[in-house]
Amino acid sequence: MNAVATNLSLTPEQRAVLSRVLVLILLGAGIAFASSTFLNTGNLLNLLRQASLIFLLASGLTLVVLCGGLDLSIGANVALSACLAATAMKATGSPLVGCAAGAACGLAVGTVNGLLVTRVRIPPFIATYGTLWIIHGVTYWYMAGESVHGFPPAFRALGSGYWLGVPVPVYLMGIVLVLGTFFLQYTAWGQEIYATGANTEAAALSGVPVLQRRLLVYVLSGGMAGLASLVFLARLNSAEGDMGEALTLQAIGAVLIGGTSLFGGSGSLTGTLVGALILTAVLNGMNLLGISANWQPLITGLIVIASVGADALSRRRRSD
Amino acid sequence: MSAVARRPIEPLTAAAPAPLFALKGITKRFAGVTALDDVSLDLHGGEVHMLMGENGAGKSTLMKVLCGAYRSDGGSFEADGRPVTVTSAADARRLGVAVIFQEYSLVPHLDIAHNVFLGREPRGRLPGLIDHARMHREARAVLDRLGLDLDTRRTVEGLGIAQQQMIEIAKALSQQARILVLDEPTAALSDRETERLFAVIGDLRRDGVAMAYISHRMAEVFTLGDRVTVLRDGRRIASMPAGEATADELVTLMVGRKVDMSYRRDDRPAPGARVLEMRDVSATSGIHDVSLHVRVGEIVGLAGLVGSGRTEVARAIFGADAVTSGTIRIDDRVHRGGPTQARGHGLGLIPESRKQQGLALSRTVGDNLLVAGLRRLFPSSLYRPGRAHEHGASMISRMRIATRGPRQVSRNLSGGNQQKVVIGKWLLAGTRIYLFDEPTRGIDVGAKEEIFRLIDQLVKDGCAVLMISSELSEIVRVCDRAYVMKEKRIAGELSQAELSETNLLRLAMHHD
Amino acid sequence: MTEATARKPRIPIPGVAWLLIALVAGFSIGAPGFASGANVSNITQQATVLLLLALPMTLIIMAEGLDLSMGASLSLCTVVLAATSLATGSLALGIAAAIVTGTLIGVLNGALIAWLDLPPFVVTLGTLGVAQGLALLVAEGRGTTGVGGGLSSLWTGTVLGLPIPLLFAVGAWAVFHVLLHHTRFGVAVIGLGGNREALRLAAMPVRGSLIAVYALGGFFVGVAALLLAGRLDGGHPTAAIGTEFDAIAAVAVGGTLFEGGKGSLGGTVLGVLTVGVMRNGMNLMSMPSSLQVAAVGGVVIAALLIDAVRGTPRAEPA
Amino acid sequence: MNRTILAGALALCTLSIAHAADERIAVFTKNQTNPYFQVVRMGADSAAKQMGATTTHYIPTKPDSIPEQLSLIDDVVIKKPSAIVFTPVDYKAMGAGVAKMNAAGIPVVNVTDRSENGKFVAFVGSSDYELGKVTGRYLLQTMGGKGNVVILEGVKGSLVSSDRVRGFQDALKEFPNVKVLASQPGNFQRLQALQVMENLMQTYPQIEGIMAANDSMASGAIEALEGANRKSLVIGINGTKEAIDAIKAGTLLATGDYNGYLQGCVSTMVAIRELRKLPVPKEVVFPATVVNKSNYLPLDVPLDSRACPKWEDVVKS
Repeated sequence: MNAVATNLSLTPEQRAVLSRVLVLILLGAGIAFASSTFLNTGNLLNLLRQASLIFLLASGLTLVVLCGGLDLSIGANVALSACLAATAMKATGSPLVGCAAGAACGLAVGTVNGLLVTRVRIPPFIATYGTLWIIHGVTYWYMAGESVHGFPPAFRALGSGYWLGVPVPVYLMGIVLVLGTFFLQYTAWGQEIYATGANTEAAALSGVPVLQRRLLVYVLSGGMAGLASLVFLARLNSAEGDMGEALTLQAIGAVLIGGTSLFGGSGSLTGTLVGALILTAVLNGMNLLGISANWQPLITGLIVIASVGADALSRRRRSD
Repeated sequence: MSAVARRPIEPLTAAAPAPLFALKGITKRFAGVTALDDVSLDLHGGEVHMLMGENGAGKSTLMKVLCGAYRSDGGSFEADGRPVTVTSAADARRLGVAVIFQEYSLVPHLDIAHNVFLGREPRGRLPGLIDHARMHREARAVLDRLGLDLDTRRTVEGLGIAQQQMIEIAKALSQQARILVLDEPTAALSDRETERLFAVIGDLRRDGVAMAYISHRMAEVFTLGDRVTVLRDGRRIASMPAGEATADELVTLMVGRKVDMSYRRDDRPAPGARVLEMRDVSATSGIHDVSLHVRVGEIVGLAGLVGSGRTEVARAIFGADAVTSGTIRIDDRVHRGGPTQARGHGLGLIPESRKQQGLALSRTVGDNLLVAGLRRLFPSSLYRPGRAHEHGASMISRMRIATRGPRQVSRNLSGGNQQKVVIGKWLLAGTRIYLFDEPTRGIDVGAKEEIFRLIDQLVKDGCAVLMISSELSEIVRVCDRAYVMKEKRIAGELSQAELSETNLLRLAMHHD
Repeated sequence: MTEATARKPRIPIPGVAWLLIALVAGFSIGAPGFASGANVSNITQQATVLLLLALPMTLIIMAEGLDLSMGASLSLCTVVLAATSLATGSLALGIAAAIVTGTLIGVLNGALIAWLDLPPFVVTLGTLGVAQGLALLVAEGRGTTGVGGGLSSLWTGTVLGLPIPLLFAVGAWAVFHVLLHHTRFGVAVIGLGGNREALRLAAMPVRGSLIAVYALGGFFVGVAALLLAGRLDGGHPTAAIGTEFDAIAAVAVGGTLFEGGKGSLGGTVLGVLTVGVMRNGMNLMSMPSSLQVAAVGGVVIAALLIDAVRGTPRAEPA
Repeated sequence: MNRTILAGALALCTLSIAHAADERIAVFTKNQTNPYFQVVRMGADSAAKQMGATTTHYIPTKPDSIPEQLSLIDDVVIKKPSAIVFTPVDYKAMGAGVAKMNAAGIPVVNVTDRSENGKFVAFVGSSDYELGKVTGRYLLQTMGGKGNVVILEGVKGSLVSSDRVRGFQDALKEFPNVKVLASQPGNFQRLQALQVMENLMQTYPQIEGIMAANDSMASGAIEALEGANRKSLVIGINGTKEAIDAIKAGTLLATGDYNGYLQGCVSTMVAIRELRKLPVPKEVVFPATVVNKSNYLPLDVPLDSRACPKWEDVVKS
C-alpha cells in the first residue's frame, strides 16, 4: 500500500519490454545452441517475415487492449478482407482496387465492432465473438467453398518480395511499429487511449471523449486486419474462406506475451513486437529441430503463462 | 454540530480497570516503509476512544491490524489482560472485534441481509445450507435499531452512500461485538443519520462495549470521546481524557506544526458576471427543475442531506448525466453536450469519489495531472513527454503535492495528495468554473485548510466555484451563498447573511 | 424457498428468452418434424455437453473470471478416458481418470489465478494450449474408438425412460442452483465478482473460493467428457475445440454480466437452448450452412441487442 | 462477382426443391472452406440433377467438427431423406453416427474418406496410398532417381495424410539414391507448408523434390521457393483447379487426381441406383492417375460446365 514503484528511471512498460527481450534472447540462444542454422541471416529474415504477419494483426489489437477492450474478430476479418480483395483484384486486374477493397472491408468490420461496443454497450468479448461468426458466415457464403488464386507480381511483392535483401513485410512491420508508437506516445490521442483504458470513468470525467477513442481503436484494429489480410493474401497468392482463422489466437498471444495488460492502460507496441518474435521463434525452432507440431500448443501455452506470471511475481516483489 | 448538541450523551461512569483489549507496541511495515512504530492502545469497556491524526498517520493501518486484516510485524495483543494473537480476520472476530470500515465493504449484488451477515450466515437444518428465514429476521432487527426502513431482500446495489454506511454499521452491530472500531463512520452521513449513529453509540457505551473511533471532525471528539489518542507518522504522540483536550492543541499535535484553524472567508471584491446558470433543469438522474447561478469571484455552496441530489446537479452541469429539460448557460451561451464540451467551456469537476472517478490509480501522478489539460497544453495534439513532465513537476510544487515526482504511481499517494492531483488536473486544463463535490471528505485537517485556501485563491483569481459538502460548518465557513437541496429539488437559497448551520439544516431536513 | 427467490440477484428476463420463444414458434411452423418428440429429445440431448460447461462458466464469470481452457480440457479428458479404459480394460478407471484430469486442470487454473493473481483470460489461454498439446501428444493426433464396456450407453442409454445425458444436465443444474443460492460458497462467488475486499474483511476465504470455482469448472468438464466420450464411443484430441467460446457466449446471452457478481443460471440454460434450437431448426429447414454460421453470431448479438434496447442493466464494456 | 450469384443460386435451388422431389439425397461433407469438398458437392448436385433427384448439403459450421457432424446426423435422421452420401469428418469417431443412420434404415454411401466402422451401401473414393505412390514415383522418375526430397505431411493422425505419406515412402523405396531430408506436417494448410518450407530451406541448401500430401501445401511450397528464388520439383495431390493452373504455369510438376468431381457424381449415382433397386458395386475406387503438363486439359474447365459421365462409362462392373 505504501509501497512505491522502485527505480523511477524505468517506466513499468519499459521494464516489461526489457524482460521480454531477455526471454527472446534466451530462447534464441537455446535454439541456436541446438541448431546451427537458426542464426543464419536467411533464417532470421524468415523469422522477421513470419513475425510481421502476426505483428500487423496484433498491433491493432494492442490498441484495443490498451483501451480496455478486446477484438476476437480480427482473424475472421482477415479472411473476409482477403477474399474481397482477391475477387476484386481478379475482376479488375488492378492491385490497387484489390488493396482498396481489402482495406475498406477491414475498416468496415472494425467500425461495426466499435459501434456495437460503444453505442450498444455489448461487452467487447461477446460483441466481437458475435461478429466473428457473422463474418465467417458471409465469407463462406461469398466464397462458396472455392479459392481464388494467382495475382499480379506487383501485388505479390507486398508479401513475398524483397527490397535491399529484406522482405517487404518486414518494412511494413517497421513502419507500423514506428507510426503506432508515435501515435501512442507522442500524440494526445494516444495519451487519451491510455487514460481511457486505465480508468474509463475518470477519463470521461476529465473530458476525454472516451466513446470516440474506444470507437477509434476498434476501427484501427479493423484497418490493421485489412492491411494484414493484404500481406497475407500476397504471401499465399491465394484466398480461401478459412484463411486467417488460426491467426486470432496467435495475435492475442503476441499481445499478452508482449506484456500489454488486459486491464487496459498499460502496454506497448514494442512489447507486442517482441511477443510476436517469441511466438515465431518457437515455431521456427521446432521446424529446424524437427519437433512434432503436436508440441506447439503446449509450448506456446507455457510461454504465455510464464511471461505473464513473471510480471506478476516481479510486481509482487516491488509492492507488498 | 448543533444537531448533535440537542441530544447530549451522558458522561461516562467509571470505566473497567483492566482494558477489554490492548495493543502493545504494535509495529507494521510495508515494503520497508514503517506505517506503525511501537504503538500501544488501551480500549476500555464503556469507553469511546477517539483516534486522531492526519492521513498517513497510521490510524487506518492500526485499525486493520486490530481487526486482523493486516499482520503486525511486532508487538502483542491482550484481551482482558490475557495475551492473545490476532493474525487473521477470523481471530479478531473470535475475540469480539467488529469494525465499521471507511471504504464500503459491501457486495453490490447481494441483498442487505446477506451483506449484514457476510461470512456469518446462520446455518440451516441441512448441513452447509443457509437459513434464509432466520438471517432476514435478524437483519430486520438490526436495521430497525438503526431506524433504517429498507427491505432486507433488496440488493445494496444502487443504495445511497449514506445508506451503505448505515448498513456497514448494521453489519458491525449484528456481531454483538465487545470491541467496536469505527473508522470515520460519519464522513458520508448527513447530520440526521449522524445523530442516529451517536444515539446508538451512546447505547453501546452503556452496554459496556469498548469503542475506538477515528475522526477528522473536532466536534465529534468533544461530543463523543472519553479519551483521545493522537497519532503522527505511525507513532503515538499523546493520549489524554477528551475533557482535557482543546481543538488547537489536538491539531498542533496531529500536524506537528502550528496550523491556524481560523480560516475565514476574508472579504473579497463583489462578485462579477454570472458565468454559470441553470434554469429549471431536470435530468435523467432524477433532479427536478433545478435553478441556480454562480458568478465570477464567488463560492456558492450546495448543501443538503446525502442523496438529496447535490452530486446529480454537479454531474448535470458537467454533462455527465443527460439533461431532459431546462437550460444550462455558461457566459450566457447555452451549453449542451458531455464532459468534453463542458471542459471546453472552462468547467471542471472534482468528483465525490477520488479513487473511482477522479484518478487512474495505476497511472503516474504526471499522467493524471495532464489528462484534462492535454488539449490546452498541446493544441497541435502533438504530445511532448518532456514538456508534459515539466508541467507536471511545476504543478506538483505549486500544489505542494507530497510525491517523489510526476513519475510516481498515483495509487501510493495519501487521500489529501490524491485530491490535490485531481484539482491540479483542472488547473492545468485552464478551468474557470470549478464544481467541487465533497472536496474534503476523508482528508485530514491540515490538508482541509490548504484546500480551503486554494479555493479562496481560485475565486480571487477570477474563477467561479460551486462547492458540495455534507459538513454544514464547512459551507458556512467557506461559502458566500448556498443553495440547499431536498428530494432532488432546490429547497431554498441562503444569502451570506442568512448562512448558518441551523438555517441550512432547517431547509435540508424532511418534515414528516 | 421464498428466501431463495428473493436471494437471487434481480435479473430481468433476458432478451434471449424472447429470442428462444420466437425461434421455437417460427420453426414449429416452418421446419418439418421440429415439434416431434424425437427432435425435442435431440435438441435437449445435443445441448447437454455445452450446458455442463456453461453452468460452471456462469459461476466463473460471475466471479469476474473466465475459463478458455474448457474446450481443450474436455478433449483431453475424452482422450484420457479412452486411453485409460483401453489400457486398464476398466471403464470405471477411465471415467475416474477423466474427472481427475479435468479437476486438476481446473485447480491449476484456480491456483495460478488466485496465488499469482494473473488475469484469468491469460492463465486459461495458457492452460488451453497445455491441455490441447497434451491431448494431441497422448492420442498422437488421432481419435481412439472401440472402448466398449458400455461407454456409448452413457450417451444413448436411458433411466426410467429418460435419456442419461438429460439426467446429467438436470442434476448439474440442481447442484449449481443449490450451490449458488443456498450456500456460503454461492455468497463467496457473488462476492468475488462484487467486492473481494469485503470477503477478506468478513474472514471468508477469497483465494480458496477462487480456486474452488475453477476446480468446480474442471470437475464438470470431466463429467461432460463422459457424455462426449459416450457420444464418440471413444476419445478425440480435437473433438471439443472452441466449445469454451460457445459456453461463454451462452452465458453472456443468458444475461450474466461480465463484471460484478450478477448472473443467472436460468438465463444460461436459455442461452444454451437457443443456440441449439437455432442450429437444429435451420438443419431441418435445410438452410445453407454458411447462413447457419452467420446466424450463430446473429443470435449472440441479437440477444444482447434486445437487452440493450430494453435497458437491462449491463456491465460497462470491459 | 459471378461467384456470388452462383452461390446464391445454389443456395436457392437447394432450398426450394428440397421438399419437392421424392428422392432426396442428403450429402455430408467435412467443411465449407476446402475447395476439394466444393468439387465433390458440385459433382453430387449434377449427378442428382441428371437423374432427377435432389440434394441437400450438410456441413459443420466449425470446419471438421465431430460433435457438429454427429448433431447434423441426429437432425437429418429426423428429416428421413431417401439416402445419404457421407464423408466422415473423422474416420474413427463417426461410428456412432453411422450406426444411427443405419438404425433409421436410410441407405448410406461412404465417399472420399473410408469410415472405419458403420454399415455402408458402398464406398466410393480414391486410394490415398496409391495416389501417394504413383505421384511420388512420377516425381522421383523425373528427378532421375537421385537427389534430395522433403515430404510435407497433412494433419498428424488423419488417415488421408498417413496413407498418402505411406505411398510416398513406398515410392521412395524404389529409388535408393534419393535422400529424404525431412518429413514435416503442414496440416494440409498453405501457410504452414509455406513457413515450414522457408525454415527447411535454411537447413538444406539442396532440395530437388518436394512431396506435398495435398495441393494447398504444394502451392505453399511453391510460394516459398519463389520467395527464396530457388527451384525444385513439386508435386501435390487432389487435382484442384489451382493445381491445374500451377501445372499450366509450370510451377507444379504434377498432382495426383483425387477425382473429387467423379467421387461426387458416382457416390450420388450409387445412392440413387440403390433407391431404384438397380445393381451397385460394393466399392468404387478410382484408378490413381497422375495429372501433368501432358494430360491436364480435360480437368482445365470451369466446374459448373462439367457434367457427370454415364454410369456405364465409370463402372464397368
